[in-house]
Amino acid sequence: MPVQTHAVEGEVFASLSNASKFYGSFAALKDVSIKLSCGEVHMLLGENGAGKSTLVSLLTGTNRLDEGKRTLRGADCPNLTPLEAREAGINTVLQDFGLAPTLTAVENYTLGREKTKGGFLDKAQMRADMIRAMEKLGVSIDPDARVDTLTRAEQQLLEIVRALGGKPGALILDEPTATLSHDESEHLFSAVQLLRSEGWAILYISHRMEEIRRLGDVVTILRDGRFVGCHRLADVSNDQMITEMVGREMANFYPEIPHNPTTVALEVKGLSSGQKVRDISFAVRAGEIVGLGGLVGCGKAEVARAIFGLQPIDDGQVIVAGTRISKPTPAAMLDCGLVYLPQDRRGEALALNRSVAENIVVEVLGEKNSATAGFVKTSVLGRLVADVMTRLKVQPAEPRKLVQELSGGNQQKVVLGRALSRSRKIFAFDEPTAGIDVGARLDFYKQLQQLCAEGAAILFISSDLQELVHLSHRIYVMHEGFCTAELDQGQITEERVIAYAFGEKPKEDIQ
Amino acid sequence: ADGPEKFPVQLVDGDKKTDSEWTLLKKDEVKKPWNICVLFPHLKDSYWVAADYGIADEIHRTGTAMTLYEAGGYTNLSTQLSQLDNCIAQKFDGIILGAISADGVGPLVKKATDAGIPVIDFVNGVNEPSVSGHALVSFYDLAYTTGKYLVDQAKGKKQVVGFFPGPQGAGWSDDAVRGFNDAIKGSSVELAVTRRGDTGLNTQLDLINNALQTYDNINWLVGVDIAAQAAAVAVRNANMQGKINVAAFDIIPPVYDDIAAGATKASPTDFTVLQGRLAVDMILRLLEGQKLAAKRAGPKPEMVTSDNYKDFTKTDMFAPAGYQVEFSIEATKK
Amino acid sequence: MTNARSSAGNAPSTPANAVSKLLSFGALPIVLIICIIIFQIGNPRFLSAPNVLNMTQQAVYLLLIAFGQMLVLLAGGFDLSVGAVVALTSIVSAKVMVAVSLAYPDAPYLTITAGFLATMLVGLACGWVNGFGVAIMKVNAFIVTLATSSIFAGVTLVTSQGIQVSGLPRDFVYGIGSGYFMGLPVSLYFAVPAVAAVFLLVRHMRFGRYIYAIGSNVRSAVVAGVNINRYLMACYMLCATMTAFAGWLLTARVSSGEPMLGGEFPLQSIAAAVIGGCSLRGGEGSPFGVLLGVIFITVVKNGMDLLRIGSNYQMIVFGVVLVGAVVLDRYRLERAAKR
Amino acid sequence: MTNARSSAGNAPSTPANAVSKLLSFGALPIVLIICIIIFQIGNPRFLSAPNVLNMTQQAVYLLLIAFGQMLVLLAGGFDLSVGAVVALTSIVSAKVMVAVSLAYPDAPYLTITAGFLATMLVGLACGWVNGFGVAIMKVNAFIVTLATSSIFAGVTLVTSQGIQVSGLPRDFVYGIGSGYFMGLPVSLYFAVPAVAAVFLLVRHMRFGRYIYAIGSNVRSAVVAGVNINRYLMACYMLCATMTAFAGWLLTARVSSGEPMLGGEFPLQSIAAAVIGGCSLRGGEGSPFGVLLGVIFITVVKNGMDLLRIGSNYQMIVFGVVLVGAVVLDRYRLERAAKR
Ligand SMILES: Nc1ncnc2c1ncn2[C@@H]1O[C@H](COP(=O)(O)OP(=O)(O)OP(=O)(O)O)[C@@H](O)[C@H]1O
Ligand SMILES: Nc1ncnc2c1ncn2[C@@H]1O[C@H](COP(=O)(O)OP(=O)(O)OP(=O)(O)O)[C@@H](O)[C@H]1O
Ligand SMILES: [Mg+2]
Ligand SMILES: [Mg+2]
Repeated sequence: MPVQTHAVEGEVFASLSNASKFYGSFAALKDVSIKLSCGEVHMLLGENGAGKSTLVSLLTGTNRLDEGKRTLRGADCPNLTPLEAREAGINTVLQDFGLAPTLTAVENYTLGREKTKGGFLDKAQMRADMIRAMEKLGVSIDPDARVDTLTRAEQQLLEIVRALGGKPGALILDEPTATLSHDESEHLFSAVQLLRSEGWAILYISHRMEEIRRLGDVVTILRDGRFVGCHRLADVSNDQMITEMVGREMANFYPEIPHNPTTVALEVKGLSSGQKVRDISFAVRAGEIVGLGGLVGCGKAEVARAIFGLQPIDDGQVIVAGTRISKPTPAAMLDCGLVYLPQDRRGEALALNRSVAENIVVEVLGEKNSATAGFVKTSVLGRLVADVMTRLKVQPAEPRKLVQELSGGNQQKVVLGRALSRSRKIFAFDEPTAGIDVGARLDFYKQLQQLCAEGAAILFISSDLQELVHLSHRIYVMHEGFCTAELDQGQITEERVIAYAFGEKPKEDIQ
Repeated sequence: ADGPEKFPVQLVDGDKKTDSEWTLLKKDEVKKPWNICVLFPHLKDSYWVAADYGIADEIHRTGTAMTLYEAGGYTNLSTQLSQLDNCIAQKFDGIILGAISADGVGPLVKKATDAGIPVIDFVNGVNEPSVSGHALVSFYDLAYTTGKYLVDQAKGKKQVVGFFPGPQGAGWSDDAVRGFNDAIKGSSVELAVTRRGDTGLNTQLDLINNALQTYDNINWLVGVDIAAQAAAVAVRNANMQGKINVAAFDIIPPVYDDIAAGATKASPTDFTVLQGRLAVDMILRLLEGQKLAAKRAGPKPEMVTSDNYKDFTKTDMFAPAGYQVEFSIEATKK
Repeated sequence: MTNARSSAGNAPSTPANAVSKLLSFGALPIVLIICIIIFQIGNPRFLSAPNVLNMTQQAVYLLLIAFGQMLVLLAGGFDLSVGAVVALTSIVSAKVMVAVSLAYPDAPYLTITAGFLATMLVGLACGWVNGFGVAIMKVNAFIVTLATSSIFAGVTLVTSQGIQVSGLPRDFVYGIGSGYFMGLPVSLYFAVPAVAAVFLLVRHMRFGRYIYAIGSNVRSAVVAGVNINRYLMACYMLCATMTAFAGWLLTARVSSGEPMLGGEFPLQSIAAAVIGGCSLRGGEGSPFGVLLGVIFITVVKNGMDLLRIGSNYQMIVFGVVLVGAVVLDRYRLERAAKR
Repeated sequence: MTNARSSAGNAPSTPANAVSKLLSFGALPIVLIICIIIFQIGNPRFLSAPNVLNMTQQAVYLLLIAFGQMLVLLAGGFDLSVGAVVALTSIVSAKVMVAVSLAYPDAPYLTITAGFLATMLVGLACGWVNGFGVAIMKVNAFIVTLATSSIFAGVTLVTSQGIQVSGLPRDFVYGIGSGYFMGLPVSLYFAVPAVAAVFLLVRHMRFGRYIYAIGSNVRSAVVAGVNINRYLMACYMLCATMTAFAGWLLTARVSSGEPMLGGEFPLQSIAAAVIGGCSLRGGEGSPFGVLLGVIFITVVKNGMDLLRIGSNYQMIVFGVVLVGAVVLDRYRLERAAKR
């Protein structure tokens, strides 16, 4: 395929016209057109399952175009392969990462564009390249670490670094900030702005309105696989976008959650675990939401994992409803009424080649009334699945669909559904809203509100600062494994959380 | 320790076979505690257990030493070559070789004989001319005997045979096919099907059952020991006793029992145990510097039938009940 | 998956529905029917009662073992030791039965019961060893079962000295091994309850749900509070017990304890399960599919014999048919997805 | 991991560094050394020159095949057909050599070259068939290679009628098969370049990166623009070619074309690779580890023979050692991860 090598500002870099993609008889995309222009950040907005990732897959050549036309740098290319797309300068950060887990970071960074000298790999050169690219984005990842030992956030950063290191042209970001915290996101934003000024064409997918507003030049909105509208961001309000996206008006975003704490449900004293959790103490009472904040890799995820028994505890105590649990295991913690929702949905939360229904009920199966003499009560479980799926609006509403065929956000809803499938006393949510759309987010917040009102204790771990600040009654902030602050309701501000997350003291607290 | 002092053998020279007697060395005729390496294709069935018994008992009797290696099956030629190499490297005095392949072991047999280690070809046949002697009864002869027995029994009436000679590619099995075919050539015995397959009992049973479904005029089932054992079971299961006869071309205890019970008509025996004794005797004679009566010799095969089965000494054919396989024997001689 | 369907109760049982249900198992039923037609044309005796009984009898043992193998495959494992377990059971149960019948010559049922108990013990013990290696020591299932298959074979040879064990009670050999009851092989009556139990376990019980979850994604099963080790252990023990049971029935069929029994089963049982839709990556497959896989292998082997194809050519044909069946299956599934 | 580390050039080569480098390969080197010490004590001839040469000669064939198998395993596949490829090569190359040497009796090198070319052709063809089934037809590698192994064995038997092919040229049999050059087996000189080539391919060339990526996560490779089918094809073809090459050298050693050669290789080569750290899920393993695995298997088998352990007990011991080696390896790796 003949491609030009350098772009001109304003020129259309890539486009789809009247594109359709079918899975069986189901149209994931129907008659959608989009134009990516050089030097422009193009936002793509739509509910979960609207077809955003599918659109990306058409631009990168990983999926066949069933109908319509696709152009790249002005040339028509009906049979685009991923290699051609890459050669043409399309760089992508996928929603579900495309990293090879058993390779090292640098091997992944250079995958598909290895540098060779006389046919042999030039490893030193590639390593140097990667380090330079990381400096540009202000991140540091050990180039020799195997990817499966990196945290999800580090993997996300690696994906971004890799995309930035490709041939200049276009950058496609599918929910890049879903698990990034404030600081990393800022780096990413400045990188995006830099690339725009260098004349790259950028497609950016996000469910976070503030990002869309801040970065975008143009926005395209999809609903149910169909094109709804394309606006210059300057000409459109948030409410208008949301209305076009969900097809109805949206109420006030963060619901008011009353704070009526009663007894201590979960207490942690002097917890140390691995290298990332050091001497952490906190308590969560029934009827309140306690937030856990901090930068990527500060160990907030490990706290919940250690409590749930997914990693060994080196020191300290975990106390549930007054009883000390000496050696937590997932089964024992579930029995005490604590449920944990992991952040890595594909790795740890979902059985991808099983159905939605099976995934939702797997935890409930252990309960007495879900089986008689070992025989599963299908009718009871069937009702439960139907209930959870309507409550969370999982789309498509087919309990027998395999989870791997759902969109990323709907997979996340299944994970939420699993946690909400039976009544518990204590919930530990790690990045529960990663990748779900505004509507679903609001539904989830309402679930939280209701749980809280029913007297559940909630440990809420999130790297979405606004969400954390608005929903939590109290916040513990972590920095490099230590807890640096406990903020009560009156004290919670974004600035304070950021400052403590960096291990500093905010100005207003210095006096 | 209570084997015979001598037994009837056939000495072979080219195509010429002469009946003779083979006298085993007396204990005091063996001067040194010779250390013999014994190589078997495998040691998983009663045939090779009987061979092990014959060799081990003769080693005990003469006060010499031996170590036995088995390759784990007929497809593992490369393993057997490694074992043969190991034996040469360990400087054994002599080698008794139950070869997996008649040609395949050639170079290593040469390597051994060049190193001054005599090699006796045992049971299966080796083509390398430098081999020091052959202690074997050819499967061609055994199957030929069975074929002739069928021709006799037919008395000119048409007989239809299903033939199950074991796996293709194994030299002994190919020999048996040729022997049987040569024996029935031009007679009233005709072959309906020759079906090759692994020597697993279940595999053979399935093959035989399928053949019985396919060829309904079969009235003889002939095969290698395991196949004959399976055939007796198949005939019994199909309630065809008396209508379908079974014969084998070599014998193991279950076949013998079947002959005694009338479920199987007959099988030649190659006196596996005596063959083992013969192999040990040949190698010891060579080590003691004697000349062999013939380079190729083997016990004279005989037909075991329901009429004469009681006349055979079972320990000339099989290992005694409760025999523990011996892999390594220390010399008792100084 | 099924639970939702059965609980929904929305599909009246029309013929079209039955066809689409059949189709939901892929192209295998169709390939099977085509094979059967070809064989029947090639040899009209193929579908005669005696040959069908013959095939039934042959399929029973593979069926039991493949169902055991399926449990392990669903949980993301692999069992290469089934062949060695068959041989070990055959020798041990035969020795036990011979010993008991010598002590109590007039109590054949006591003898058979003792043999059965010995069989179950061997199965449980072998399965425990496999499960221990995989679940507790966390060694790759391939290596564990390759190693145990070497160990069990060694134990079999040490116990038997490579010699058959004969002298089994008549009731065992003639009753169970080659007996018929109401026109069907007795071994079928023995096998059906075991197979049905596995079916229920997999499709309708908590156990099945958990092993699917473990096979599909162990880490998510851990988070769901499933006791991984216990269920992995159970899978390997059930697999070995089913296999031992098959080994015992096979011992009755061949009427003696055999140290070389069962070498064909490791690859055949995995092949049957995979043809029937099990994935070697775990978490995928159904008992009905495995049943079809077993029938397929049995029918093709028997049919080729009845068509009088020479054994060398049979190997070639079998290989081609094996891949062909899986390809067609894949092809149909893909088309279904496209619709 | 290791490659980046070595390229960083930040670690001066101290003894401590060498130890930690050795340790980074797991406990296997240590287990191996312990085994060697035990065998040497048990039989002082174990480390004698003839026996070491002997082991070298034995290891050559397994080494070639295990390196081929490694390529397939790295790419997430599986090759059960290596045994059948060895037998097929043996027959075909022998027939070709016999035919050529009859036509040109005085040109042994021509004959050997013709045999070598036939070997390569057989390897490429067999590998192509396997690769076609796995990459293009997208059938599970287990089923494909099980099927092709049946097909290749059938073709071998049809071609040879089960009969050995003798009459190979002397230079082939005595030169390549059992010859020595500067004190080392000639077959070693043949094998080393092939093994080194695979090493470079895997560790220092783009090819290696791609197959690791394919085995680790196909999706990541697709997204990176890797032509999956081409590389899968290449892996299977290289594996079969390495195997055919081993089969040819083995033919020289056994001095005849053998239709039953190589039955032990499928399981042994996979076992060697897995002991050496390859994962059956793909994307993991290193050539150095596989080399260690091959040495380990060869040493243990030879050592047990030299200790005069009866083969029944050898089977048991081998099983235990196999699992033991992997367990120790896992244990050490875990400890390393904790540090
Ligand atoms: N060495 C490791 N090996 C395997 N998994 C790891 C390792 N280190 C961290 N993880 C996993 O990565 C995940 C994130 O860890 P991390 O400590 O970065 O969480 P965090 O501080 O909550 O950051 P974030 O949630 O923003 O990614 C956890 O699930 C953790 O178990
Ligand atoms: N492999 C597949 N098979 C069948 N249906 C699929 C498959 N992949 C995606 N779909 C369907 O296509 C639709 C669009 O999915 P897509 O991933 O493009 O959504 P999305 O807009 O990216 O959503 P999200 O915000 O949740 O990531 C969804 O309804 C999904 O169920
Ligand atoms: Mg998406
Ligand atoms: Mg986290």
